[in-house]
Amino acid sequence: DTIIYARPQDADSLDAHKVSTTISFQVMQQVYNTLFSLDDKGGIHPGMAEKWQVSDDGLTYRFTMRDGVMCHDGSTFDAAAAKWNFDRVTSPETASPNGSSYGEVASTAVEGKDLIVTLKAAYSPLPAFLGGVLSIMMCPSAIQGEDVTAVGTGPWKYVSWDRNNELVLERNEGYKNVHPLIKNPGAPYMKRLVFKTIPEGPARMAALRSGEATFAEPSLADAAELKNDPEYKVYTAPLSGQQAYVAFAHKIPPFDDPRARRAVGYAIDRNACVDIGFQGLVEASACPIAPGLVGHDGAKCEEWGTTYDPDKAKEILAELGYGLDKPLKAIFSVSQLQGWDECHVIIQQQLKEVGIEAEIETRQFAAWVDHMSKVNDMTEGTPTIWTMGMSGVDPDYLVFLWQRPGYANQGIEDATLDGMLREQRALTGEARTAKLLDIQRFLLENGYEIPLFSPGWFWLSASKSNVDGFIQIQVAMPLFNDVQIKE
Amino acid sequence: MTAARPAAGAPLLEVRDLAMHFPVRRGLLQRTVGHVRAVDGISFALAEGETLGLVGESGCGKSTVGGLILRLLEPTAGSVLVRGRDIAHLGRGELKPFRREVQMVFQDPYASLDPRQSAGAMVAEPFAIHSLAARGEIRDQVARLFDRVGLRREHMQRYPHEFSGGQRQRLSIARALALNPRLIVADEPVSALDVSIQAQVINLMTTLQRELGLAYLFISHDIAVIGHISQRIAVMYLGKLVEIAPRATLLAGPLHPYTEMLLNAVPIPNPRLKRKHQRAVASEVPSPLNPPTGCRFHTRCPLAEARCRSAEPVLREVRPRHHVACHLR
Amino acid sequence: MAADTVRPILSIRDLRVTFQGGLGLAAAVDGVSCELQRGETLAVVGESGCGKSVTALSILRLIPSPPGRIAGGAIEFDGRDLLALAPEELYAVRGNAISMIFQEPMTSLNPVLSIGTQLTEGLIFHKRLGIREARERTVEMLRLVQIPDPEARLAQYAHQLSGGMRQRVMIAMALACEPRVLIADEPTTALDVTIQRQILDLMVELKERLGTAIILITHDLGVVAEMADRVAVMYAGKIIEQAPVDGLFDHPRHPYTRGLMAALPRLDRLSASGEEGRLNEMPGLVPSIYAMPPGCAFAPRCPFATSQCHAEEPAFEELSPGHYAACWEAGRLP
Amino acid sequence: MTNYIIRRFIVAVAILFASIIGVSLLIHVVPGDPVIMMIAQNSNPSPEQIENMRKALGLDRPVWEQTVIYLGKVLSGDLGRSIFGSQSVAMLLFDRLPNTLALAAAAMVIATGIGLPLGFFAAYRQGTWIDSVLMVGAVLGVSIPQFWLGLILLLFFSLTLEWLPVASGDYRSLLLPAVTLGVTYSAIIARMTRSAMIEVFTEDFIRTARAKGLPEALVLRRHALKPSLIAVVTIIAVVFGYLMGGAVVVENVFAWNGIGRIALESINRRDYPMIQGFILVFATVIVLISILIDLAYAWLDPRITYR
Amino acid sequence: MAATAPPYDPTNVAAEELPRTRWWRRTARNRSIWLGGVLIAVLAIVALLAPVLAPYDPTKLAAGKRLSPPSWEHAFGTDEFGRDIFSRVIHGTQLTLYVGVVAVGIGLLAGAAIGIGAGYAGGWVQAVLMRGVDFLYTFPDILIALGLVAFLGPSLTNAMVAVGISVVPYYARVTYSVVLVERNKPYFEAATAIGAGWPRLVVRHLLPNIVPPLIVVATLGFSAAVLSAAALSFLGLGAQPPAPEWGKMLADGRNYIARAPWILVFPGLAIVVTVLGFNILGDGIRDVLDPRQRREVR
Ligand SMILES: Nc1ncnc2c1ncn2[C@@H]1O[C@H](COP(=O)(O)OP(=O)(O)OP(=O)(O)O)[C@@H](O)[C@H]1O
Ligand SMILES: Nc1ncnc2c1ncn2[C@@H]1O[C@H](COP(=O)(O)OP(=O)(O)OP(=O)(O)O)[C@@H](O)[C@H]1O
Ligand SMILES: [Mg+2]
Ligand SMILES: [Mg+2]
Repeated sequence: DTIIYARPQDADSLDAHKVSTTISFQVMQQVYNTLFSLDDKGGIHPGMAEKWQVSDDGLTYRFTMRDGVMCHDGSTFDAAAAKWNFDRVTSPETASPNGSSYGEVASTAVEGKDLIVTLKAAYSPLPAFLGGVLSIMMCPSAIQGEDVTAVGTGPWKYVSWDRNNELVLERNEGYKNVHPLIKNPGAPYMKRLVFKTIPEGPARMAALRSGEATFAEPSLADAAELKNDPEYKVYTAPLSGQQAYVAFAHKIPPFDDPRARRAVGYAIDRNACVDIGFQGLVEASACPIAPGLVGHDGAKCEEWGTTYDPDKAKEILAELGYGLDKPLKAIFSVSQLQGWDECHVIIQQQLKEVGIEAEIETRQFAAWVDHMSKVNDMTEGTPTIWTMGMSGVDPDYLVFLWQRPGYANQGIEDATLDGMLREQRALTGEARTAKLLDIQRFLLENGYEIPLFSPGWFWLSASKSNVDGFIQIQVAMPLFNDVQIKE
Repeated sequence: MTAARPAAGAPLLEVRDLAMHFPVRRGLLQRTVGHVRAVDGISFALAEGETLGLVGESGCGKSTVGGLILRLLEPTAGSVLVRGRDIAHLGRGELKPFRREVQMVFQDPYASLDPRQSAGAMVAEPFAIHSLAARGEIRDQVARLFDRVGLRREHMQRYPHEFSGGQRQRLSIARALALNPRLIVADEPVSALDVSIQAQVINLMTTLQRELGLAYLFISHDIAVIGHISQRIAVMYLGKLVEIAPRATLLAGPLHPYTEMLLNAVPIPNPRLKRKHQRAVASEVPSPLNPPTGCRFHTRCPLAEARCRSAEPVLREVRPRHHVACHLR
Repeated sequence: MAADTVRPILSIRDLRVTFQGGLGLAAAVDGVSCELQRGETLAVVGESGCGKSVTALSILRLIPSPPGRIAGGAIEFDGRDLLALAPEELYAVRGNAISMIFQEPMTSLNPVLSIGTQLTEGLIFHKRLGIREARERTVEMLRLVQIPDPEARLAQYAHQLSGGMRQRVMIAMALACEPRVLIADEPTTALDVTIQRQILDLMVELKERLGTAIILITHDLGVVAEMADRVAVMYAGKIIEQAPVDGLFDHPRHPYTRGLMAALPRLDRLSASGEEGRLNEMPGLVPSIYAMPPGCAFAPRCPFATSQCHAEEPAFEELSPGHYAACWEAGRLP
Repeated sequence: MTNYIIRRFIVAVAILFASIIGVSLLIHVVPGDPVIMMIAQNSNPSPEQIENMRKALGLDRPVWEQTVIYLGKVLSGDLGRSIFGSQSVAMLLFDRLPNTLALAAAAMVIATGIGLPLGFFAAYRQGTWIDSVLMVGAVLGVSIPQFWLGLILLLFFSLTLEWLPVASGDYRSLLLPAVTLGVTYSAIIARMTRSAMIEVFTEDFIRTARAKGLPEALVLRRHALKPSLIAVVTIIAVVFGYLMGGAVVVENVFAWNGIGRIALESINRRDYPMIQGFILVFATVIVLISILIDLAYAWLDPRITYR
Repeated sequence: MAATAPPYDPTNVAAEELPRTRWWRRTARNRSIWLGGVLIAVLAIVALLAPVLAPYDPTKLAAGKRLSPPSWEHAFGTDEFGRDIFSRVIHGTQLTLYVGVVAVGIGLLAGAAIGIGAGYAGGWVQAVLMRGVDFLYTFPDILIALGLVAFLGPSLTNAMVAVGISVVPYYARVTYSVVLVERNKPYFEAATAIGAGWPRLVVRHLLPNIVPPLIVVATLGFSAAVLSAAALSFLGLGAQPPAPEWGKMLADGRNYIARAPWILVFPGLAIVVTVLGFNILGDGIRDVLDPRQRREVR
């Protein structure tokens, strides 16, 4: 009656306002809840809040709290508690990495069961974000000074934590589920949930095989094998919201020319990456917006963007004065991650076939960001191609990426694009979707982004086949409410 | 030869009030916790072509005197004058020519030869350092030196471990001779050798002296050897000179009780002369770290009186050319 | 003393010790025979490298092996062949019935064990004494060798003692089990005359008290003259002359022994005459054991050598009662 | 002696300070910063929000100022809090340090436990085929990557034999990581022991001990071992630091909960206070070990005295 | 015995020869030199002739079926991309030798220089240098590597420099202890007495006497250097994919340890053989360098 989930790293903290790493959220998702919940199409459903209303100017939101949401310490999670979360996470002192998902909050107020939030600028993705793990809400009693005690409203209660070793949760007996993707209406079936840290891949596999772990993240090597083994199940986070892509230091010639960028796009066979690099366990994805999010439209993206066509790539390159005999020399700047490494080698090979000699340069992620920030701003130097990935519960991350300066300075200095990115925030429904498609069309036609695949990180897990009911929602969050182990 | 231009009338070597106190450093910060008074104020002179024997017990400071004369050590006090010129003030450039005048044969013939250098290379080294010979001629010069000390030319290819003790000592001598010095400080050159080899080396040294007009400061603890080779003998005890006199005078009539003891202790190779000497009491040489007050010998002296414990005797000339440092003489 | 009437305590017969060197197999000791009587002091002299130490080490089977090997002969101690003993029997002899003092007092004591430990372990092992008794006995021994304040010394280490004291500790260690034979390999070479004097005195005294037979290895003829009853002269792995001490000094029969005596700088003669002169040197060197000449090994350096000497090895013959020498020309020497 | 130890400590503290200052300067010039890592995975803040986060963490100040502030805090006994999740650096490190020390100590015990006798034996049989085999073994020992040996052992003992859990986190699972680490260093120690022993075997005092009639085993154990340990201890001192460093790899393989893992993670994401704290602890251990080793010298070799 | 003895010469220990001839003879007779030399020579040839010797292009994807075990077509099997491991190992020789030799070289040279400087000069120079070594010793190699990327940028060479720097304390301490022993030996003083200046003292007298123990230490350091250079590859240091550097092949293949062990075994064996070769050769060189031909210090 215990679920043991073996992961390569441990959570940093259980303070939902202070950390934003997936590995931390995986735990917090169990202990805390969100105001809303999302279904597999991106539809917004009640969570701790029942419903919301937004003013016509899109600046004032009224959230109505659901009755009887109980914290693990017995207190009630009400509008005041929600306000406390809003206030703390958006306060500059908190230095929260998650503040951005709340939009630019001007003020908050409580009116009976309602929380009223006033924004400085329209921010239509707010309800969606409030259904995502980034906007997890803690009970105010969780924070005493600098210490965190993980008091939440979620299906699991915090028991103990031996950092870097194991984090133990037990089921919240009084839990009432409203999440649309969870079938179990009450408390989880299993009694305990233990997150165990086992850094080395083969060791995690050993733990899974020996039964020491119920779930483990296998290495790709093992996953492919397990997939064909009836004794095991492999899970691949279909709703991850993750999107991997190739992009360019687009100010350095020749990649300041859309033709050159698209040539790279034609040279790359994303299916080879998926089949060889990822052993067929992920999906090729041609859109800047990840599958499962609003605005993703695979067919349109393929039309606007590039698909594998080496001859066309060669043709364009010849136009630009490059060829197999006079290759374009470039740097392929990447950071290390399983599956991606293999993919990089494959891309390198494919580029070579059309006359681009890209030298792989691996960096530690932090150093990679720093390096790219510089390279993306340069107008001359070695042509640089790079890979990155982005995830979210809402496509609003396009702003973060492409509005200048953009993450690691990749933002494009283009007024049209900036305008579209700003506008989509004020739109809702069909209008927003259309705007998002426009943005993607712009990015693809200009070859700024060459989407590769989805998902890309923290997406793989496996269990024995007698384990049932495990699901993964947006941002690769696992849910254990329905999990049952057959004897 | 620019350095050490002879000052008129100055002896080849003069040592004045020479003292060497080794700081005893301990611990990580290497703080000085005391001094080994290895040499504690000695004076003597050595003429051109003369041999002065320096005798004394192990650890009394003989090798230290040698090191000071070659300026391998910086003295705590006093001066060493070579032809009237104080070597303490020689700068870097002047030191080299000085090295050509004074050379040393080291105490341990094996340890003082670089185990990884062939004999030829070793003897050639001084030529190279002092640019005494053109590159092509060095080999000839070395060969000539080998002849001179009685080594065969083929020996140039050998390494020190392939030589016998006597040959090693010859090698050291050849190396010292390479610079054509006027004075050789020979630090126990024969004490590691057995009698037949010892005779060979001593004979070699006397021959060289006769032929080249060398002066020797001959250090040994074997008074029989010293007696054989020296014209004058100086006796050291715990960093001090206690007696210095011409050979015959000293051997015939030692004045210092320590010299007497030393002479007495030498076994005579004649079984019929088994002497009825009094049993020596096991007495230890005091530590130079903490030498006795007064006369340093008083702890072992059969004749010691009260004043020996308090007052330090000075070296006086009690008979012509016979100096001794003892209250009782 | 009639040597042949008493059974010797130690007798070496035709001992041959070889070393496997980089240049081939060589005999460091080649057919050495000699006997040691009870209570006697036998001095062994000879040039460096002639095999004195190897002979001594062979008695206790301490030859480093490889490269050394006792290739032949017999060593009988009190009627038992030491070379045939099983390891346990050998251990019981070493340091107990026969003990040894080495040339280098500086390095022959273990620098990291206390004097007490090193002195008592032999007693504990051989005499099965308890620690307390062993310590008492040790203190007694140290007192005997005139070490001041012996109790305090037990806790000290070798480096805290002077050279003379170290050698005395070595002697105390060798004598602790009251051995019947003491082998002293150049016990005073590393020491000064004044200290040497003390050590020699001590050995004489101990010998008188305990009746120990001594093999004294040295190249100092002065020491020989003072200490020995009988002398064996070695050259190139063989004994070439053996005689009572007076006989040897009065009338050496082998040219090598003569050369040795002549080469000595002698204080007694010097101080009398006061004149300096050349020492009589023997030309040449001891032959390398890897390249032994045929015939008499000394022939290449011998002023009296004849063609016979270069071709045939001379026999070891008794020339006068108790005086043996191996020289073709012994009878004809001036 | 006390005096000496006190002086050693003063120098040690000076080195620690130098290390802290050195590492503080170093980590700030290394590309990448913690804020980037905080937002790397899921959040997408605006540039102003990023600036705010930097300010809140004090990262907007000049490097020297941050270093001085940090030093001030260290002097008042505060090692700060992790940028990621704000747990106390001191608490976490001191909580984990015993694990790493236990691992390092166990590895050292195994390394010496294997290396010493093997080196001893090889020296005793110098030049024979046994000696050669042991030398090849030593080469194998240093050439096998630790992660490889570790994984093989892990898979063998936990999957094939089912004797040990993959990650129990308790002292049962100290064995395999310690063996893994120990094997590498046992090879080095074996070689050092061998050469030290060979030198000691030629010493006169060994002959003295034999001449005393002591059985060969006793001669070796009592007379030859201790003097050769002096050389071995030197190499142990040098090896210990590398062993602490090597612990990072092995802690990962065996999920052993030591400071090595914290180090790697903190460095990867530029968790400055954590890195600084780690270096402080790591350097302290290293410096203390070298003091201990020096004291061990004095214990092994009475000729060495410190005053 | 007498019949076969050579003509007698009392001082003739060995026939006198020119030093060079003797050196060559000693070298030629040394079994370790032969064995180690042949091993290293084979490696060098493999390194140089890799394109000729390797049956496949080492970076060509899908040269064979993915993850196929050793077979006739693929002697060492194939990796996860279907690349031929045999060809990769062969092509990796040059790169790996380069990594190991340069990293060890840097550590050894810098360490020896510091050790010699400290041991020779003594006094405050010694204090400063050795405290500096202690200081360096408190930095884990990963931090040193990061600092280096910061200043020099990522590259294989910088990885080797980083590994080299991180082992400097090791070599410095070993050298220092040897130098202390040597410089207090009388031959050193004797050389001073004939007027040798410090360059000569260090180069002619100190170096030849400290090289042999360092050879031993350095040959053991080779594999450690290759493995740690590989461990740093994720920092952007070290060989970059798809370069077939052995250490990197080992590091990348670790997830296949159970499924396709040959991916790890063959590069691992290659490292072992190389280290063994260097070790044996080092032993031989040490013997040859030592005119006494003692086989003591290892
Ligand atoms: N570098 C040094 N540092 C400290 N003490 C020293 C040093 N050199 C020599 N001494 C000490 O100085 C004293 C005299 O030493 P020295 O070597 O001059 O004696 P010696 O008369 O040559 O003895 P021996 O006959 O044994 O060669 C000894 O007590 C020795 O320990
Ligand atoms: N371990 C060894 N290996 C090789 N040869 C050896 C060894 N020990 C001794 N010999 C050789 O045996 C011969 C006799 O040596 P031994 O030590 O008995 O001489 P010794 O007469 O005691 O000389 P010394 O007066 O110098 O002590 C020498 O030629 C020596 O080279
Ligand atoms: Mg001396
Ligand atoms: Mg001897």
